[in-house]
Amino acid sequence: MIIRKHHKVLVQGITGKQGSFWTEKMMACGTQVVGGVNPKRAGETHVGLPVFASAREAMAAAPYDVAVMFIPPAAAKDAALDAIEAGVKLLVMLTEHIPIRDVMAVHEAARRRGTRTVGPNTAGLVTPGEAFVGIMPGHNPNVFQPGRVGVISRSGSLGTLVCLNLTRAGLGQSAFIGVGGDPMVGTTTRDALEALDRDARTQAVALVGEIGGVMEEDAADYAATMRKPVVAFIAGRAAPPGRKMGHAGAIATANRGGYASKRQALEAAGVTVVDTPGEIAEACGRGLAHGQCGAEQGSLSMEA
Amino acid sequence: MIIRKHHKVLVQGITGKQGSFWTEKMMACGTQVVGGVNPKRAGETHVGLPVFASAREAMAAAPYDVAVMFIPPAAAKDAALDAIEAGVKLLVMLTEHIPIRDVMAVHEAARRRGTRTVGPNTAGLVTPGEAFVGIMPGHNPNVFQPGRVGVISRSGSLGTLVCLNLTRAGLGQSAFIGVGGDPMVGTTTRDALEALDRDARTQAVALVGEIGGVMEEDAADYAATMRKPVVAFIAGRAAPPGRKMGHAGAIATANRGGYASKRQALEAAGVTVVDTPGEIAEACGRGLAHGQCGAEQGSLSMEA
Amino acid sequence: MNFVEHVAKQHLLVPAGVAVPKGRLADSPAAAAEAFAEIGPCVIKAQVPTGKRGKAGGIKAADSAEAAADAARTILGMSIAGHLVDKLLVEERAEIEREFYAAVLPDTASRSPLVLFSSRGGMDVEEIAAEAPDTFRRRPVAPGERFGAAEARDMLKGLDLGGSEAEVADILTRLHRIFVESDAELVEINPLARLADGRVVALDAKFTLDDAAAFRQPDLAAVAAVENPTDLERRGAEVGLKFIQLDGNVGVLANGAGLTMTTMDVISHFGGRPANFMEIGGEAYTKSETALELVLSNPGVKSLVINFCGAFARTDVMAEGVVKAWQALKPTVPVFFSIHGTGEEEAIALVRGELGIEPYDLMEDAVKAAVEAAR
Amino acid sequence: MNFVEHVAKQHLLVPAGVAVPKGRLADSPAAAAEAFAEIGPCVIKAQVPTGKRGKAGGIKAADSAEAAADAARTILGMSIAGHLVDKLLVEERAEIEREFYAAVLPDTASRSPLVLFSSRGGMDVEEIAAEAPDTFRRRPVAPGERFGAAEARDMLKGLDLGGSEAEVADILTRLHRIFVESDAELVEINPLARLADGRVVALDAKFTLDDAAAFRQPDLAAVAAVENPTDLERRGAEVGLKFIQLDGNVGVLANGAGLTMTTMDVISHFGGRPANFMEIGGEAYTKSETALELVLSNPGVKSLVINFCGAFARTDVMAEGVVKAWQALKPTVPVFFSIHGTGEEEAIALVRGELGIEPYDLMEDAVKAAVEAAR
Repeated sequence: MIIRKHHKVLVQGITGKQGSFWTEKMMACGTQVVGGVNPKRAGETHVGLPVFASAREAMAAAPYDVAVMFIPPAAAKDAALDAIEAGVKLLVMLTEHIPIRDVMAVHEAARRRGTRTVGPNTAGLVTPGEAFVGIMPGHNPNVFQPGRVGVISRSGSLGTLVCLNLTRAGLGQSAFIGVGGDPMVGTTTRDALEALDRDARTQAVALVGEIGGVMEEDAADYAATMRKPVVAFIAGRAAPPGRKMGHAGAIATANRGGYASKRQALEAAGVTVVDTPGEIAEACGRGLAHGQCGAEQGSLSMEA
Repeated sequence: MIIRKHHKVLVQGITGKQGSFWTEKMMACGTQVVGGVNPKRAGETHVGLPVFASAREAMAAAPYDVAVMFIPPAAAKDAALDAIEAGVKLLVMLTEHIPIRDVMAVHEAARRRGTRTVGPNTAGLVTPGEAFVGIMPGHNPNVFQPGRVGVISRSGSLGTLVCLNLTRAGLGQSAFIGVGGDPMVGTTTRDALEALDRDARTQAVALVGEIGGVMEEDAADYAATMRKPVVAFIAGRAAPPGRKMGHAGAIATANRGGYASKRQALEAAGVTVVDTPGEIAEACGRGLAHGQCGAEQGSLSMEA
Repeated sequence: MNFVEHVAKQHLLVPAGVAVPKGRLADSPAAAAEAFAEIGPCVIKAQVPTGKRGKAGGIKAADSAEAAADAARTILGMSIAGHLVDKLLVEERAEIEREFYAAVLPDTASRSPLVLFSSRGGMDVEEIAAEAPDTFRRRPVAPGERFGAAEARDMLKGLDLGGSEAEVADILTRLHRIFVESDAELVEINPLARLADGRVVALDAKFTLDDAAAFRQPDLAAVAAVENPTDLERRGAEVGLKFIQLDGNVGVLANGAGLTMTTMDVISHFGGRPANFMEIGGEAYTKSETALELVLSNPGVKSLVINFCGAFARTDVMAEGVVKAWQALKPTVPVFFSIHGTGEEEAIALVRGELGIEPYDLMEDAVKAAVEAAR
Repeated sequence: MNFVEHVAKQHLLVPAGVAVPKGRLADSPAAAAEAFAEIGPCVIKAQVPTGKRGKAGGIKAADSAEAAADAARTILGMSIAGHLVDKLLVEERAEIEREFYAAVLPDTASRSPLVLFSSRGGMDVEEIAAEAPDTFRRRPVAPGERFGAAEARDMLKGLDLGGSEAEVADILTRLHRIFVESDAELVEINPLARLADGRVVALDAKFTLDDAAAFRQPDLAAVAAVENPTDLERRGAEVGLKFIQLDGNVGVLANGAGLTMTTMDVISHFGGRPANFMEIGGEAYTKSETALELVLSNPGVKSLVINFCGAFARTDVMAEGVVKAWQALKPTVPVFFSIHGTGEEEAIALVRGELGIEPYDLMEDAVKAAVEAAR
């Protein structure tokens, strides 16, 4: 789930306000967008791209690897299944508030077909200097610069902050993977960590987690096996226990899922856990200086 | 409290959005506006009128009979006291949500000085073909036409509806008196009824009441003594008991103040109480046809 | 959206074939006594969409009509977790032999519905998992995967259900179906009881609708809204609109308290029943869009009267808000306008042009048409 | 705005010189037992801003520390008329000889404050007026008119107060002063009790602030807001903003749940206490104006961090909302910005131009400054 320059991208819901806006941003960043979908406007050209009636039709006319969905919740399931059946390799679901039943149905279809899903409720994927899909400021050079640190984040805004800090520190990013704020996402923090571990250009990982769920704990098990340095920041230390903090998945519970549990699991796995996002870049820099970089051990296969 | 062509009017808060808008409407209807007040813009000209620092200063420079307040709640008391001390005869308070303590202080000052107050929270006064002050569509000929029926209303919107119906029925209005939606108003329904009874041009009265408070019951006592026909409509028959219906004063209670109490009191006083506002005009027409008109018994004194 | 017990039972469990005890709703001590006469020894339970009713004193047993009336008197008017108790479920007091726990909820790890069961019920699922893990079974069922009697029995293997394995397995399959078909976020029976007479019945029931799916569960959403009438009122209050929800079917949007009350009166006069009071007088006249959304959120609304008589309130501004809300919500209820006063030319032109609706000249005619349409 | 009993007593009656029984607040069974140790035989009363607490089971007597703890256990966590009980007033159990009624409220007929008194208290004023009209006195006091001890005694003439005429008259004058000076819509003592030892004390107290006058009673408004913390949260929920009010003093406005939590964490990290959580991520980023109003309505806020990191959320749109709210509310708390990401140039220019504030480059520095300012 690292987005690449050579990936061909389809935008579902391209004609909407957000779809149009972000498609232009993606293209300005070098993303190869091959077209979009809107059944009602099939055959038209929008932001300079062909509009197709479905992801399946698009696949025949203009093959693509990645589909990104600017689709409202009620229509999200059908759009996702359309892309999965079309044979997309990587499906990026930006939509928030998709009914749970639909989310489960999409994940199940993706599992059967072997499709990698990212999200729902993800801010997308960015590989500075190559491409980006989603709703991140991928086009803002203050935030994103080609570099050495892979970033994983459940939150778009917090991910942006961390990338900004890495850019200022001169480290830049090898890739940004937004895993999404929903409780039931297709690509977990652990999945993203594995991908960055395999990625040759990634020399360190910044893991930006949040309280709620157990994705950080699960990722810690894998982090323990890694040679690349991993630095983590977990949001929600000061959150009052037992209250939902916006993201449906972020409920601090007594045992797993809370701040202490995540920090403990990550530190036990040898991950450096910092107290403020501002410390991430510095800690990454220290990790890189220690020369623990596994740049040569990764594969360059298509991770999606 | 019948507004007349010969009345000279001061607009307090003339430079505000509403003050400006309605001042122009008032003047378009023939109202003699002599100027306005805004301490910060004293000496300027606004909508073609001189702006004074205070109602007292204005009285010296451009004497007036009536002051109408486009003043926010927190400043309403000072503006009202200014006008009362200036010696205004009639003070029209459009402002809603004036603190109760301030309302009581204003009424007390007015009582001592002999000033007639209308409102707070009144939509104003209209005498079609002569003048209007307030926030009624006095400038709309579909609604207001010179005629024979005096209208009393606690509500601006409902008063507008009734005037509209009277105009369509060819009866028009001799005067409209908005007594206001607040529980503690300076001019009561009974006061308005007395004024219309004395007014030579008023041949019938349409009394538009609402549940809550006892102003309609009090007015009934006076209506019993009148020779002019009075037709009443009381809003709130279908209102669920015990719940506040917008106007602070409109709480239906078990005994006095409820729909039944008001209707009973008015019918006992010989008032025709109708079931829909659409029936008011017809009932007024019938009352006028019966020749019960007291056109000659009124006085033409300054009622304010 | 949490459902109250009797709604979960009557609208979800019973249609799906899950047995519940005999029960009747009561909203007064007299009704509770009457229900006792029909049902006999009973449990009287506050119907509020929240747990911990027992702790709050909202559940009482009664062995006589007098006791039932007394219990009702005590419980009615209580407020439990912010919900005023105005309805009771009077339910037969079942002779319980065993209590089980059963639920279905979405599972993050498997990304599938998860069926939960324990042969020990009556306590929180966390307590069960902690204190009696041996009695606890979890089975994810992937979307599209079969979860029939065989799968359910397989899941129950090794648990002592006192001979009720078949009934329990059957209930689990039904619960799973409810979860999937009704877009639940949670469906739970706790306790699920085996009675002395061998029946297995749901003594309590919890159902939480996935709010994100409410758009395609209009019946359930409507039921839930009716059961929580004050929610809309609260929403109104919070945006500065005085909204009072009533049990009629003709929605009302008018400017000014007086005109609104009058519109309600005229609806009653013509034999209709107003569905709400809504105040958008004074400065609030600019909020007609939000106001209309609230009025239309009332599931009882079958037709709508929009009655504007502009004095201070500009009918053109109000009409703009109405058109905006109408185009966003695309409601299917018929609407009848009457528009007069300040700004009427623009307002009428807008309604005519954007909604293709011709306002009535007389509000009485608009109301009559709306009352007719709501029948 | 209704005040809870102990606030009405401590913030209004006591400063005005009206005696109240000895009492202590408790928020746990242990605290209630402790209070008993200090006070002795006591009454334990739920502190919620509503009447009918007794009927709802929110008032209990206790004769031992254990009984006090038990009573506290029962009452805490109850919900009375929508208010969760999280605070109790443990008050000495006075030996009551006589109960009176006293109140001041605005009178429509006289357009003046009206002083009400009855030599029979403990029941509703409507009941008193209906059942014991002889014991009932009403006296309007025109604004500016004197209402001193002589006038109060004159009003009490003919009533048997068992020798407490002077004390009661004194209390009435104080009550009248509270009404006028504190912009009351109602101030009521019922019962006002004459104790066996001759003292006349307010056993209960009701105070309703005139909402229209809240702007000039900031202390009272703040007290009331603190006492009803969930009101703001409810307001947030109703406009689609997830707002959680905390007891810190550094207000937080950031976009996205993750960034917001992080901002709170960094506040804690630097030794400060966040005053709220507020979610304006996703589509809600356009609601920054309302969001800021809510954050600033929290009376605990002593300084404010505004931390925007725009991805989907455009910082320029959020900054516009902030500027609008700031210009409308003119708050006096110091504010510290950090703005990055989508739309940052326009956002920073706007904040600089309209508010004359230079955003910090690092959020850590903005937070540090805010924590410092809140001290």
